[in-house]
Amino acid sequence: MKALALWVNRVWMGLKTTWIGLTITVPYIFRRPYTLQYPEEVPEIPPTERGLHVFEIDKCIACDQCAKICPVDCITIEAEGKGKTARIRTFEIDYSKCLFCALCCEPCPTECIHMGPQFDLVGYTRDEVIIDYADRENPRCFSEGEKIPYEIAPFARK
Amino acid sequence: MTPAEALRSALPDAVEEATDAFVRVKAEKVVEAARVLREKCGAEMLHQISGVDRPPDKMEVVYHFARLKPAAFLCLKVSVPRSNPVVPTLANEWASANWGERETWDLLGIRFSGHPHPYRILLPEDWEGHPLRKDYAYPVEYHGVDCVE
Amino acid sequence: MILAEATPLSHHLATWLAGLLGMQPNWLFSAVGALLVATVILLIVVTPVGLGGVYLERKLAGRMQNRRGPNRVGPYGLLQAVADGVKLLAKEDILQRGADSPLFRFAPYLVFLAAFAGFVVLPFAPGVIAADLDVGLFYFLALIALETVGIVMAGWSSNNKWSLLGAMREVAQVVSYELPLGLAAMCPALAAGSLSLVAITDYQAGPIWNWLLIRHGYWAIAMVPAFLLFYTAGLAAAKRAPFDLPEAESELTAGFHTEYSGMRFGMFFLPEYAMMLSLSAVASALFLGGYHDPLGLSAPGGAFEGAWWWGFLWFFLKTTFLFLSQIVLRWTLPRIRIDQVMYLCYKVLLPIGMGCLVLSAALRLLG
Amino acid sequence: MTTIQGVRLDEGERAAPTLPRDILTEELVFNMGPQHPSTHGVLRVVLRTDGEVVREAQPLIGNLHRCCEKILESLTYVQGLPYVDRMDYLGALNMEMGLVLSVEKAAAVEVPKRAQYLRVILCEINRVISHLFAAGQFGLDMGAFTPFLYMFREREEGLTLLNEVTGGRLLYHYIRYGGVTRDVSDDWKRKCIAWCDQVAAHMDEYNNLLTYNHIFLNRTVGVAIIDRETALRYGATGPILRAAGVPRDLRKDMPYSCYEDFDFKVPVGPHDKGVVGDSWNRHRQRLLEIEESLKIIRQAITKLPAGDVSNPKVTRGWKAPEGEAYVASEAPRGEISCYFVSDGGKAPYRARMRGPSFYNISLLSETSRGLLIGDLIALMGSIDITLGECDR
Repeated sequence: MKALALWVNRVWMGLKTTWIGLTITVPYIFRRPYTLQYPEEVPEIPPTERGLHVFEIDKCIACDQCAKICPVDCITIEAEGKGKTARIRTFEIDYSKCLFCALCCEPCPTECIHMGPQFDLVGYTRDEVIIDYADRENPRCFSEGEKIPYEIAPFARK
Repeated sequence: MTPAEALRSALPDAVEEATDAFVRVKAEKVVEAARVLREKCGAEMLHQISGVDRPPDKMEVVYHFARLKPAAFLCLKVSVPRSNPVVPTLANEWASANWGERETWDLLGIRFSGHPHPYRILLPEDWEGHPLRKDYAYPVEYHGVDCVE
Repeated sequence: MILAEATPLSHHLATWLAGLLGMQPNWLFSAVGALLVATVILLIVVTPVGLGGVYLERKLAGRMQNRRGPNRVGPYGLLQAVADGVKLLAKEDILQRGADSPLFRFAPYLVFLAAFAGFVVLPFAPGVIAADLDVGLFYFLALIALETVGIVMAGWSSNNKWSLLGAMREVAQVVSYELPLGLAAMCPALAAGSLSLVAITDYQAGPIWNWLLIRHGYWAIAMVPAFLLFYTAGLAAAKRAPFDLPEAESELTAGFHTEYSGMRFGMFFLPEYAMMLSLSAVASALFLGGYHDPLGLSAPGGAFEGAWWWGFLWFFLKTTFLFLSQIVLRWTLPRIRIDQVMYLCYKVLLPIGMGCLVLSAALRLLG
Repeated sequence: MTTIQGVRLDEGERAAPTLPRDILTEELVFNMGPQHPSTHGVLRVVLRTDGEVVREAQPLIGNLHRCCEKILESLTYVQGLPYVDRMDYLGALNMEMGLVLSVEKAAAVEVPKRAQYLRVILCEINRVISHLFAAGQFGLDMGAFTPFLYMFREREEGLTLLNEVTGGRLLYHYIRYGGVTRDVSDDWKRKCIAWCDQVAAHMDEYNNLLTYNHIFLNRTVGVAIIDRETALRYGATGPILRAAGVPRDLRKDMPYSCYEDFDFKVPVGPHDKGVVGDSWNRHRQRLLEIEESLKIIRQAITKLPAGDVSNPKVTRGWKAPEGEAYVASEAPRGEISCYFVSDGGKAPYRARMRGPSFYNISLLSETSRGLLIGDLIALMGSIDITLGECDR
């Protein structure tokens, strides 16, 4: 008798919890989806985002601090001249190595390198993700007087 | 009872050095010392086994035992010569020592005598050398893959 | 000539063909005619069923999970399933080393055939049925067993242990669940006194209280459990969650079709929806009055007696409802473990099924 | 010692404890993983089964090994930190805590109170996110897809919160020696409280849909029991140990980073269903811990003291003085600890990281004997490993 009661209880619980589950999932059919339509709708990127770098080329004095602190050595800098008059020739970041740790932004004495809001970068070869920031055509390379079109939050500690 | 007191009274000839932070015992007595810690000091869990390479002539194995109540870590150290680093295994009493010791062998090359399964665990079986040794030379190539940049 | 009798359309086609060539219609022409009809049916039935099923499943699953589901290819993503089909066609057909080539290649066709052959006996509307077999219900249940053979072939010939395990689960599960499925299907057959799906459907003609599920009120005590039983066992026979053990992806990677790629995989993928749909259709024919509407307009003497579109509408509505409920259930429940599947079959469903059968026999005698 | 496909297996128990031995069948050897959907990464388990019954399961790890410890030894202090994130990519902030606490203790670095509170808030958010992921993943292993995505919805919001403070969604690089990198705004605090309410409001949904579902209960209750002794013997920590009935939570037992300021409970198994240490209790343990973590977050936000968020003495070229320390902290998957040795050089002399998953997964071999394959999935899912931290 006890076994029968247990059996009935199991069948009943099976049906009941299935019903409870349905009352949760079925109403969702009529609710608004939560997801974004990615390429058209982009989530709001906070100013703290550590995305692809943003570089202010005319501020850079080629001091090599960012390249030195980089844990993966993904920054290559070549410059003409020395000291405060140095002019940058190449500033390459190899994004196949980059950790996006933002350590390069911290020691910069002139605050010329930042982490920007762009988070996607694609290429068919590894060479395509090595990006030269000394190239003024680069959309993330800003000359003097150009305004950076997005907000970039500073670090609490410099 | 602190680990130092317990070990000094139970195994007076095994203790080499005893401070508040750790007790250093002779390598061949480590199983007995661990047993004392479990019985006298309530070390119920072997929390971590670490190997430290101390060139030129020493290697250390550091055992951290966990006591549940009141919570504390008890530290046992063993020094072995770098030329022949062998320590008796704890794997027969603490199952967590099994993998911990395998990892220590794998990365530091310290052998654990009596271990039931003394093989590499993280690196491939045919890997040469033990990476965490201070004099480790990076391989030039591995199975035809160039490893040097 | 049997073919010609079963499908009059193919008979006409055979005569026409023979006339075209100036010959007497013989068995060869009948066979060609039947093949042509089968091809047309494949094109107009299988494609919408399979693709529509896939689309509905993905869309509904998406919405249940607070997602959008397919929405890129075509309006509301309607062409997504078509795009997937094209993709599957274009993919490489891999025959891995060690596979038993003839079995491996033939298995998907057998499964496909078994799943879609069930459509032959489905009474879509008054007079719209491929073949009104006297043993229609029996034929349908037999086809479910045939599908198992195909899946065992696939699992064995793949030379993959996960596939083998999936195939073994399939055998254990489907063979077991044929018992409760058969028992549950017996109840309406007993009530109507026939194994023909058309006869059973027409037995339920008239207003809603003539439907077997709640026939005259008192039949409900036998028929409601029998219906739930048929539905549950049907889920298991169609390998739908929570009974998707043979392909349980978190346990067996993909079960019996792990090694299949390209269109051969598609041949396993589409029959699942065909099976769901035909089971829903049979369930609605057995218990929910098939193509009869709840007001009795399609009953003899009603306003829409014999109107095929009216019958088809109601058949379609009932079947779709059951079909969608299977999808909803899949995305709500976790998977049952294999021994519990067996427990459920032999210790829960089988006793209930026997009880239902005895009860409906008693009701038949008394009522 | 049997060798199968180049893998040496221990001689396990030949006879499964649960089956009658009058039917002798051939045993199958399965390679579960590294590409199996339920191994949560690149774990490889070699199974010897009798049909569906697992005779022996040998986990083989190392596919994700990067020798994190060697990297830490060869980089400077600040450079090493982003690598620790990559150990447990689902609980990255807690991994940072593991290293940073040891180094700070060895070097006696003071951490401002506000930074400690911020660490607590963000680590707890990270824990909630990680537990949501684990519980959802467990549901997925059991064949329930939908609760997984519901949990991901809340996880997504939590990631956005972390992103706003740290700048990363998965790998944060937020906790530094002597503090944290960024302060939080009042607006963020409000959003954080709102998120806590949102997660708390959805707990019933998860429980009704998954935890108390009859099928789920049947799959997990009494399955793959890890009892107190086994858990302690294997060094298993975290939810596994607590579900086995051991009230050990380092946040309570050895408070670090101001955890003693907060009022929270340590849920201990057995919970309202099942037996102590079974798969269901481990799952329930995580959901209960989420609720406790939410309590901590709320308290920490209301009590958040004013002040600096980093110690100005710790500069970029900072070196720890000679010394050593062993500090453990409570990560989502168990106790992360670091045995840190410094010789005063510019890099740590030795930083031995304890990956909780490493010890948790070593249980598998013993616990899985006699289980069905479906139960083995329940065991692996409820242990909840991250291979990044297991292989380091």
